[in-house]
Amino acid sequence: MTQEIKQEYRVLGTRPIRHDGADKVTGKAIYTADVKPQSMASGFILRNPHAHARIKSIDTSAAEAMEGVLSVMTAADLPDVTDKVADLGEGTVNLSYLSHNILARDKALYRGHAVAAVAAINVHIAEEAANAIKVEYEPLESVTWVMDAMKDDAPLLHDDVFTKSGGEQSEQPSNVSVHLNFQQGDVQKGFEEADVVVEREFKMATVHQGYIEPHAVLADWNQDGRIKVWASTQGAFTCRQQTAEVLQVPLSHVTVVPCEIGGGFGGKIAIYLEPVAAVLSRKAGRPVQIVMRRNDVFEATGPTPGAFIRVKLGATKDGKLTAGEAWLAYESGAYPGGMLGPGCMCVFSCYDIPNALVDGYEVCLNKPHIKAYRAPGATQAAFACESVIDELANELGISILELQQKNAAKEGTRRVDGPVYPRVGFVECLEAAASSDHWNTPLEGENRGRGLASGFWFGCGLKSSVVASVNSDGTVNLTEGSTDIGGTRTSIAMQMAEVLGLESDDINPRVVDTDNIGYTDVTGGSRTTFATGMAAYEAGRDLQRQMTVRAADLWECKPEDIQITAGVFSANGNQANFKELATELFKAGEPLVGRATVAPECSTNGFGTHIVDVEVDTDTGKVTILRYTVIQDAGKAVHPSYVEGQLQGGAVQGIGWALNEEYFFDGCGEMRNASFLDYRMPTAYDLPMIDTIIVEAANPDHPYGVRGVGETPIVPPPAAIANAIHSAIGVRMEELPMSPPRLWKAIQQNQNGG
Amino acid sequence: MTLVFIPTQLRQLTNGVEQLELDVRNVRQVIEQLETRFPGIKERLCEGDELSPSIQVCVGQTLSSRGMITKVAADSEVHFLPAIGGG
Amino acid sequence: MKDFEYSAPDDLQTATALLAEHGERARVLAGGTDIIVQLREGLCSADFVVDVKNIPELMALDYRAKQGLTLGASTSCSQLYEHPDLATAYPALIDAARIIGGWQIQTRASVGGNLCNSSPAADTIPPLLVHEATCLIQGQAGSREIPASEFCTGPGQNVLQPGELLVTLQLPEPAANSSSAYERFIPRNEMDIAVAGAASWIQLDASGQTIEEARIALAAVAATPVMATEAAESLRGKPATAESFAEAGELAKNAASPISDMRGTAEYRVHLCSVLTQRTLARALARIQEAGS
Amino acid sequence: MGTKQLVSTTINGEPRQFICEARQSLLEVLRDEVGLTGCKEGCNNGNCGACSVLLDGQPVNSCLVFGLEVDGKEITTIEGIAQGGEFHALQQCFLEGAALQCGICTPGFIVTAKALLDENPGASEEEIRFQLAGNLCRCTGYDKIIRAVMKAGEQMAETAAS
Repeated sequence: MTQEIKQEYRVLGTRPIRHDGADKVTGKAIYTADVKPQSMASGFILRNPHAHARIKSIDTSAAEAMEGVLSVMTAADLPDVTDKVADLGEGTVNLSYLSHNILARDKALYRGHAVAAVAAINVHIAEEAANAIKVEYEPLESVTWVMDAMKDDAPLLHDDVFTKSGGEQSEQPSNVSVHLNFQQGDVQKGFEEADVVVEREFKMATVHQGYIEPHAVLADWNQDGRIKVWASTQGAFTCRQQTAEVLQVPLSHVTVVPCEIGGGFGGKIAIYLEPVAAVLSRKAGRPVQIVMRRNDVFEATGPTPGAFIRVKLGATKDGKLTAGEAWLAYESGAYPGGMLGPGCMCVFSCYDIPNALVDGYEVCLNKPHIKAYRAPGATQAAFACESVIDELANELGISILELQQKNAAKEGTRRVDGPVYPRVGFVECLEAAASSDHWNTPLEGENRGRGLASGFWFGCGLKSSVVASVNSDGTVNLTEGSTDIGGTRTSIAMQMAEVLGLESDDINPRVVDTDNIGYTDVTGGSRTTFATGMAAYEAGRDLQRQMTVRAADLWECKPEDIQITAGVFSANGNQANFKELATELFKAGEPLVGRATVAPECSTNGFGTHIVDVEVDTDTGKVTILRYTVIQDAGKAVHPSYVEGQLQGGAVQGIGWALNEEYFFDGCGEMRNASFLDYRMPTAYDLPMIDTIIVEAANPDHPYGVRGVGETPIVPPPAAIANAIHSAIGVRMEELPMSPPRLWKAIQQNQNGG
Repeated sequence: MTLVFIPTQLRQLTNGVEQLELDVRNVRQVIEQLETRFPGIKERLCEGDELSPSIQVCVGQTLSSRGMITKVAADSEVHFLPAIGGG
Repeated sequence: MKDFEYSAPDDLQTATALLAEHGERARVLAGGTDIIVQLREGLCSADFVVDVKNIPELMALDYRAKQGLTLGASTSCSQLYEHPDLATAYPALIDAARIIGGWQIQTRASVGGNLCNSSPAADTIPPLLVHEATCLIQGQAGSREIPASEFCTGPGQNVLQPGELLVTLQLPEPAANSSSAYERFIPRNEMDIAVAGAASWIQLDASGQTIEEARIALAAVAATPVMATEAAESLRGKPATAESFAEAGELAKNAASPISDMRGTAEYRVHLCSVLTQRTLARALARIQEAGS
Repeated sequence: MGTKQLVSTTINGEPRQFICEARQSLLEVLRDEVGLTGCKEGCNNGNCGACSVLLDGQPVNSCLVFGLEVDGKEITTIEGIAQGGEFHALQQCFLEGAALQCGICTPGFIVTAKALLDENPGASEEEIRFQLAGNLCRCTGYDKIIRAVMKAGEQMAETAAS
């Protein structure tokens, strides 16, 4: 179901078959691990087995001596890069942390931290050789829970990390790398005005992005010093920059070929393998491929932060929020640099709260370095805030939907971190929820309950480049730099087709390597259909401008006399659609090539509301999802099927996060469930169909009103499900995941009045 | 005049002043004028002569990637926010 | 993974000879769904792998009323549940075969392999126990038979000596008026290892009201799958009612001595013994009643 | 280094021979020796189904089969699903139903779903969800995949009937 935007479109809103579809359903699509040049060698990485350890010595001689081994490396083979901070568009990265994470130097900071690597004629020999490398460790005390890592006596990960608080730095080194604080209005006064105040504390386990394709790379370091890298990356240019910076070579010496990518969700922006494969290749004199093992993907990449959050909200009898207070502690893993900022900015982002205080801490501990995961930091914050909103609604005796409608953020609402929202679609989402079939269908049966929760993600713009080459028949080859993870070739091509009056199929979109297109930021931040789509629109307008000038000669009129309506050019009796005019112009004169670069500097502000029905097996604590509806403002939904796909996929990742997914550490800081067997992502048999309602509140910052949609859908599910569990059995879950053992325990305590 | 919002954590430098109006054309002028009024505030917002990489400047609803040279209109708001990345 | 020699003999003699020759350094390959993962992850190693899927005896699937089931140790779970008669004769075993891994696992994994892997959480072992399966073991010296209940000796450990091979499992024809069921608890609905599992078999008297005999076996709550004898005996002569089942469920907890790990706490597992025992008893009863009606 | 052995098999209807080491999985052999990279490595221990192929018509995780085991057997991979220049109904329905996003799990789903629909084109949503539980997808939430398989089943039933 789609609530229609006023303006009529010819291509936008239709559901053409994606351009790369045929390759992907026939097994022809080439992912990084599928690129296998004849001379290729295989790499394998040796990883640290301790949660925290000093590396005293590494002896690679036995590995080097083995038959079939071509090269061996350690961190000593990487340049010692300084603390320079590189801007990756989507956030920044400290290069020394990046380098030390790729190969540990003096200290290994988490189990799975890479310490050495081998290239051999096949992966089995590389593995045997890696296991023959002798590493002498001095195990150190470790810490894997954020609140423990904040204690004064906690094992210190870095003696050169200090607490940065508003640009000021602590005297003593600390695991706490960042302290943030936002205040708006007078919180104390706000709570005094409240008739009802609810305060709760929440714990959240570390979770992983869980993309099905493991990290993979093929690197070829030529004798001339030029490096070609085939990568599974969300951003070829970001990958190129990180690789070049870590290896200290000029950007022009590195070419990154973005292969088809098997999922990313934020976890394939930072690099892990590229410099290692490159150096192994330089030493071996041939291309080297590394494919990460699944357990290494869990133990050494991603994940997204475990957290502790306390939220306090106050409201008047008539349901108006008067004050909010939040205290957040987010882990950043082995190095500083995590998701605290967005967590703090999102915790109250759905509501108009006149008086608010947010206090946040980012903490290093012995886990892999935290990475973005779909609306990074927002899901944790929403779990806390939306659970308290639900409690508040219960106290006030009104429905959570009504409470949200009374306080929903809208155009002009000032967020606690300061900025004021432009036109946003949250109110429309809540209206759509209120009038949805799901919300209006009574739920019957024992131990069943309905929950609702909302969520927000900024969505960003950043930089994109496209080039449009017109063929002699008026079809267009569209060259772009945005890796296509979920059908963006098509959603971008459709925007060009719309402006030019062509069909989606008339456009031939190609994602090319870093030598063949202008700089383009990552496929992430919900930006690709929005920003690269905007570039495609602008490139189309560029073509129309050029064609107008040349049509003026053809039609013996002034360029400004030529009208373009629905892609059709017309002037003093002459008329030609794009194909006709392009064919005509091709016969005489220069070929037509359009181009555009954009850098929209705005958030696309995506709001969503989820409704879920659950049934709880009170004997076992197991939750079954009976029905699920995702409502989200997409701005103009370019390709509704793929918008629905984003909504459904994000919701199901959120369901997994809510119910079963977690990093399970034993007492020694060892992850005990680093496999798809025990890290329990939902299977098809765990779920119902996921219904979607697309709200279309046009984005004022895009020519077609498009908003980013990819991230918001993961934000509401854990809270929505917690609220549903509460309505089913009266038990408030304050810890994620709400796994059967945990829920069963809570049920027991509830029964014992505990 | 441009309305400049002081980040909460810098308000001890401004004696609690939360926002103030400045006559400025770009972010560099914002920071220079803040520094003359509230000495020490620049080093909290900048690394050398550039904005700190952990900070993103927001003018009205625009999250600028242009740092110090970001233009600010007379009627606009200026905020200094934590830099964020998405998935 | 370290390389090894591979052989797929088509008769028992050759197989047992190879196993005897390579002793501790040899591994048997049936469906491979456990052994290949263990070799790859270095949990075990081998210089010689004997693929036993070409040996007729190990691929047997022979059910005759009155005589019971002869199940080749390498016969896959999917062959088992695709057999027309077995769901009525040995429902607990079919319940288990249907839920091991996913479909791609079930087409390869075998009940014999599941037994030889000797995981405490093995889904097919409790059904083998309640159906009183016997293991036929072949060594070079000769063969021996032992009850399935005595096969496992600890996590990943069993009575097989180097050079010995599990050939078939013999399941007696089930008594009249009896049925069984297996259920495990997992957080997902598929693709999981049992947090706890229970198989129950009951036989009713002619009246169809009273329990004559019962057997209950549990998975993932001790070092090996275990019989809950006390619980089973409590049912003898009792009415087949929820009350009797609840009492048996409580007693089943006494058979459990679980550990806490990433799949569940000891406390939770003990609790699940009662839940799953009651549910499988009720299901077995329902199956008898369906057959009767 | 391991000694290699010759294996004779039939892949997608054509007789194929390859040599491999005992430790090489069918997945490795198909991708590295035979050059069929359509089956993907997602976990390499049988938990994701991305490497699913049909072995004598039955779905298996090719990462849990040794290359040497398939001597004399028939293998169908994603590359063998489309026939005579035509998409299989499943492939058409996956495309029309937008039942893929990143596409890495798609070959495994299509291969496994084919085995299911060949047996039972009328499979219910419940049956399809159960039989496909061994195939993980992280992008789609499964909704569109299940619908595509149901639609393909209907089409196959119709073609069979006509």
